[in-house]
Amino acid sequence: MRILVWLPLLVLGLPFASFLLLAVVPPLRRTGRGAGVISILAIAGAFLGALGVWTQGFRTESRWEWIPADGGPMATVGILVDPLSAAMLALITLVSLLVQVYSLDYLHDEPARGLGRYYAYHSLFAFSMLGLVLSPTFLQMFIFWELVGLCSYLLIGYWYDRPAAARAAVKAFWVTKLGDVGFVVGIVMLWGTTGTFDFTTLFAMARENQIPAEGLTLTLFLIYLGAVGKSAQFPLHVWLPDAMEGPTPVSALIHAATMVTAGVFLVTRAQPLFLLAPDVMGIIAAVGAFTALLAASMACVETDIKRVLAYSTVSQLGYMMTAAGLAAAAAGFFHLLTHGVFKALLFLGAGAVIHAVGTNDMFRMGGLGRAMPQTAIVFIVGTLALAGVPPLAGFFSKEAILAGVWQHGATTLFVILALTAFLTAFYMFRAVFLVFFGRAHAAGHPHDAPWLMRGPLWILAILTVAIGLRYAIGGHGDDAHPAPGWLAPFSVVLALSGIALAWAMYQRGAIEPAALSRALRPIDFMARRRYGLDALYGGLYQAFILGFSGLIGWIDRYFVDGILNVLSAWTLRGGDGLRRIQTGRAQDYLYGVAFGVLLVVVWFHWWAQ
Amino acid sequence: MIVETVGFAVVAVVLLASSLAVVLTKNLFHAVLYLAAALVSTAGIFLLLASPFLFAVQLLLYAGGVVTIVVFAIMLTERLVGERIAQTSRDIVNGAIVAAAVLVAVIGFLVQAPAMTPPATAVAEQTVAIGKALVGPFAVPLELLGLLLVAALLGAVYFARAED
Amino acid sequence: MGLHAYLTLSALVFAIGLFGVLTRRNAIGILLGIELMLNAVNINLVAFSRFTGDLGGLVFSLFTISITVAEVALGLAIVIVIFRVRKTVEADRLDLLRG
Amino acid sequence: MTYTLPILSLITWMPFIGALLVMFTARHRPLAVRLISLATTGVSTVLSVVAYVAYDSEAAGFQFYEKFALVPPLGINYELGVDGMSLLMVLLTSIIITAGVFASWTVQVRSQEFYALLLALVTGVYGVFCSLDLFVLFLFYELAVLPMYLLIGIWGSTGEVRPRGIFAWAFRETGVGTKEYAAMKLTLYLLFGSAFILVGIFALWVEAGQSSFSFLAFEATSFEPGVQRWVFFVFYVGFGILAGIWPLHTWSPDGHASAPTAVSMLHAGVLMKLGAYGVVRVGMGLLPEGAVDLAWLVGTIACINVVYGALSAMAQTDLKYVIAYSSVSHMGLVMLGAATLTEAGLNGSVFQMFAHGVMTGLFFALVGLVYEKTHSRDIPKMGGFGRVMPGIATAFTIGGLSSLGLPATSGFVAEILTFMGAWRSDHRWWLIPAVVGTFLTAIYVLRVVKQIFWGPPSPHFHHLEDARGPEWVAVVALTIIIVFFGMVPGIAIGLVDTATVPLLARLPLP
Repeated sequence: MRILVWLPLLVLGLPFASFLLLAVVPPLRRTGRGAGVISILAIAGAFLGALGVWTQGFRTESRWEWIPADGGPMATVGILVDPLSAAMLALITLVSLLVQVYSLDYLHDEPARGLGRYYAYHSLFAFSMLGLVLSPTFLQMFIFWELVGLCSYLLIGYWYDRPAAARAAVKAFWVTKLGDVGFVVGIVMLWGTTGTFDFTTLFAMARENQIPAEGLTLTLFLIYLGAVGKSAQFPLHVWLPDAMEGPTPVSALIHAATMVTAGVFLVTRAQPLFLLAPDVMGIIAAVGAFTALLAASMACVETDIKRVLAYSTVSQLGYMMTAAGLAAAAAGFFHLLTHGVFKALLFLGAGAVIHAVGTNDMFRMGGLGRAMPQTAIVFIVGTLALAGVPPLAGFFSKEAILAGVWQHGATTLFVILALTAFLTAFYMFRAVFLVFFGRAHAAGHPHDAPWLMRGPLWILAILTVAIGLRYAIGGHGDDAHPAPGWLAPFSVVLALSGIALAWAMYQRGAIEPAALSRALRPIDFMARRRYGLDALYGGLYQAFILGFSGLIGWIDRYFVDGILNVLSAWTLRGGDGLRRIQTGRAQDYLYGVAFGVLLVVVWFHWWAQ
Repeated sequence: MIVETVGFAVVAVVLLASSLAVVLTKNLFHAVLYLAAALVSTAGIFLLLASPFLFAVQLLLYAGGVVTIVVFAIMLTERLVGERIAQTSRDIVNGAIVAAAVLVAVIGFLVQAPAMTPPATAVAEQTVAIGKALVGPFAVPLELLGLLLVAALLGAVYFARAED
Repeated sequence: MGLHAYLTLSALVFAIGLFGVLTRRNAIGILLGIELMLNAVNINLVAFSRFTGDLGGLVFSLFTISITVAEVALGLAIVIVIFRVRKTVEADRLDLLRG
Repeated sequence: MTYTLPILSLITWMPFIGALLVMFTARHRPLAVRLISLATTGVSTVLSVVAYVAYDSEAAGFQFYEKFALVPPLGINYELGVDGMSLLMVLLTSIIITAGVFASWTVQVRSQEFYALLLALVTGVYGVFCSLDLFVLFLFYELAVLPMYLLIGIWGSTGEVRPRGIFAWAFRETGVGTKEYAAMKLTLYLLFGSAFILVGIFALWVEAGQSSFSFLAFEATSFEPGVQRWVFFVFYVGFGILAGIWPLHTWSPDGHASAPTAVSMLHAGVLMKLGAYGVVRVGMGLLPEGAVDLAWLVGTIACINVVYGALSAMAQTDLKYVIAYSSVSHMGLVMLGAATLTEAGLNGSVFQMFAHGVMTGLFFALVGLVYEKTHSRDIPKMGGFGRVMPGIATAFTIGGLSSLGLPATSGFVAEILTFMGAWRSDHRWWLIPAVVGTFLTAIYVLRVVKQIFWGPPSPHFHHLEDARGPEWVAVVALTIIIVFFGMVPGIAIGLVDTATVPLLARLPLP
């Protein structure tokens, strides 16, 4: 049974070995495609291992001392394998593998040097993400949490000489770091009251009500802030759309399927703790639902195809968070998995399109369905899944969430999510109609991508269908939240009406988009300006942080140090004055000696005794 | 007793007068001669204090040696300048005040000190006693003094050597 | 004659010597003042030696006399060197150390 | 416990021997100067690694003990010994000086004197970390401080500071911005501090019966609470100046910015730690009640340091000033960790000394390289260097990540331990400035990285190239150490823990 420990470790270790190899052996890295092959082989091995772990369904826990202390280790690292992490393992390795294969062609114009760097980052990311989901302690999770953030930063900034990419990378890091500040404070507070970072211990304590309730709400809220940053929840969602400056495969992997779901994973993982703080759960659900709607509304007015998908990701993450916040974490996690598959599909499909036409602007595409039929088909499959059309994967997971929300009696949230579902179907099919149908705008001769890119697309598309079919045939299997009978038709109607509206507006032309904009002017106005949040943060950053730092810097240089300089200037002036008594004439000094003698004498006469 | 008092009075007056002359006279050469007189009268004081050996040393070394050297020095500088060295004083009032203040301060100690009477007899065989002390308990200082004198000699020779 | 008489006398000589050192312009004149001061010291030493019956004072004054001789020799040598270099022995004009 | 090899003396005096050799045998032979320096510091480095490995952490306490009497009537002895804490510092010193020797490979002007002074200085640093006799410790301390004046005054570089504000006249009169000004300011500040230290040491000596300056003897003495309080304060100010406590920190940015590369590395990397080490070892170790009474002050000032330093760093446009101010900020974290008086915090503090030492050493080495290639330190003029100097860019990024406390770098371990300590201390609110400081660090570090290495290539510079030859050694070694100790912090913390736990046990905590 030792294989139980070694297999997950192998899964974790292969990408790390690949990263190490590419990082410390520059000649290997500079081969470019060779580096890619190494990385792909490693992740493929990891994928097989993860499949093994997942399908065998075994659980295991191991810990090693990381930070020693007097009475037992202060922090440990290790691995925790249970169905939750096993499923994540499978998802991460699968999407990583496909994306890395896809990238081999997508980035074939890149110089070898850059490509090697790209694959090194990818290996590091795979390692970090796997480490994150295997974490048995909050601290380890935080460690890998930051590392995936680092990879995200590096990969967004892959084209670092583009100012927009540089800006987006830094922005992503800062905004998520802001959430992580809450996370780290939260886990330190939790450690302060319980003395451990360990999930198993903490959950056991939670079961036996040994965790002091005082301050727990605040603690968990702070931990949740980490998830807000990473999973792009309102109000820290602003970094995700900008993150689309990175290469598209990166967006597919990190900013759709894996890293951004870490927040959902966190809340799911720590569900037993969050259940102790209903207030925080309420906040999670409400913020999730609000984020879902907000992001969906922004997706409706976006013209950049990748940004549409990014907003859609934010919106779907909101869905998952709502579920997690309403104690329907299983449904949220289910959606996480299915969404990971079809969103990766959508991004890669979008990547193929962008690759073919060389622009991100949907209004400059059009009619590509004929030029690249395979891409169109898989993209539409993904879109249908996202819109929640049965029998595709998305339908079931979304229905599970809606069922959970309904069961919980949160009617307002249910309405918001239903509206979001409608908008989702609308904006996704808006994209489909604009890109694949209608009149062709693109110059040149766009055509389907080469097989290295097409292959992953097809695999993901097939998976999307297969998962859906499995649930269509096998049933939902979640008895905790039996869906009311009307829910399935209701969601289908929502989806279809969204599709219909999109068709009417962008295909048929029955409804003038501009007219609708005018009708919904305030919302349209705000959504196009991202509700002013980016401007607000930019202003706060400029005025508050930079302004304050400028002030402090000025004070330090010209006041704190200025006082010192005044003192030294006074000393210099004083010395200059005292210089005059140094006449250079021996006899004048002798007067000094004589006065000294007199002083001693006077002292003896009057003060001594 | 009377002889001693009278002797002291005479010697003291000569000493003070010649000392004042040393610091007040304009002619440097005369000043040196007055210094010689002061040194000789000091030797007389030593005699009054029953120290014939020091009397001799003072006369030979000091009055003889030092004065000779100073005279040489004056003549050297005179030769170089080619004119008589007349010396002047400055800040006489300040100097007098400070010197007087120091005098008052020292006298202030004196008036507080108890009077002492000398032992009836002075040290017998004074010269022999000093000689024994110099090679006995004071041997090391004596050697160091010798070293110092050699160093001074070399230094003086070095400084005074002809320019090349 | 009491000790006080000798000490007073030496104090007077010392003060006169100090006056000379403070007021003389010529470097040799200053040296003469110093001689007077040292002489006063010798008077003190010998007087104390006489009145306490301790031989140490005599030996000490012997040393002082010897050192004084060395000092005078060296001091005058320096004066001569200064004179060569600066063409003057006016103390007022020897102020290279002025701040 | 008898070691035939006086390993600590060898470590300490080897660089000094090197300095003598350099002075007397290597005139006009620049390569020999470097090889001698490298060999002697190499011996010290190897021996410190040996000591690090050979240290018996089961037995703990001071090991590799050496002693012989210097001035018996006053109780002054040449007494050396290290525990886990000082051993880590010795290791840090070895790392930084070896890297520094490589980093100054290209010094052209009077390289003989430069290396001799540098090596003499390092002997002082080693001596402070190894000494168990406070009088000798003080002597070493002065030896470590004084060569700085010459090193900065002769080999430094002059920056530009515009006189502004109501005190502009004073700026003009003191010559702010010149290397002479920086050297003088640094020296005067540190001597001002060492005056305090001397007073403190003599106060202890008098209070303990005027018989010994030995640390161990003082440790066995329990001083009056009143004495403890003021003497601790004196040590805090004295050593604290070297550790850059606010508002006595302003010598550090000017000094570090003006100093030549190796000196900045050594000064920010090791000498500032000397101050923090002094506060912990001498202040807290000998005056436990004073430490407990004044922890609130130490911690609060440290919090100001953290946030203030980070904000000041953000406001700078001169690359060296950014790094220098980041040192002020990080030294705040060091002091904060110590002030928490908890196991986690104190371990974090000592580990932070190590982590920051290596990191800032790396930073200054890289800034030196960039300066050497561009002859500019003006951040707004730079841009797009990542393409032409990818190696430097990578190392700088890793250093920056360690600075902002990214996991898998040693900076993270130090920071999380400090956070944990802060929350367990009597002043929980310290956690907030500490965390805010790290966030601000993320802002200014990434801003600098983005400005210098990312974006389109700057039009101001041509024909730039990456580091070459010996320059790589320092950069690569320091980078690897940062990451290695970040991933396996146990090998350092396990050792430090054996020193900090007894220290904490002596504190009269409620």
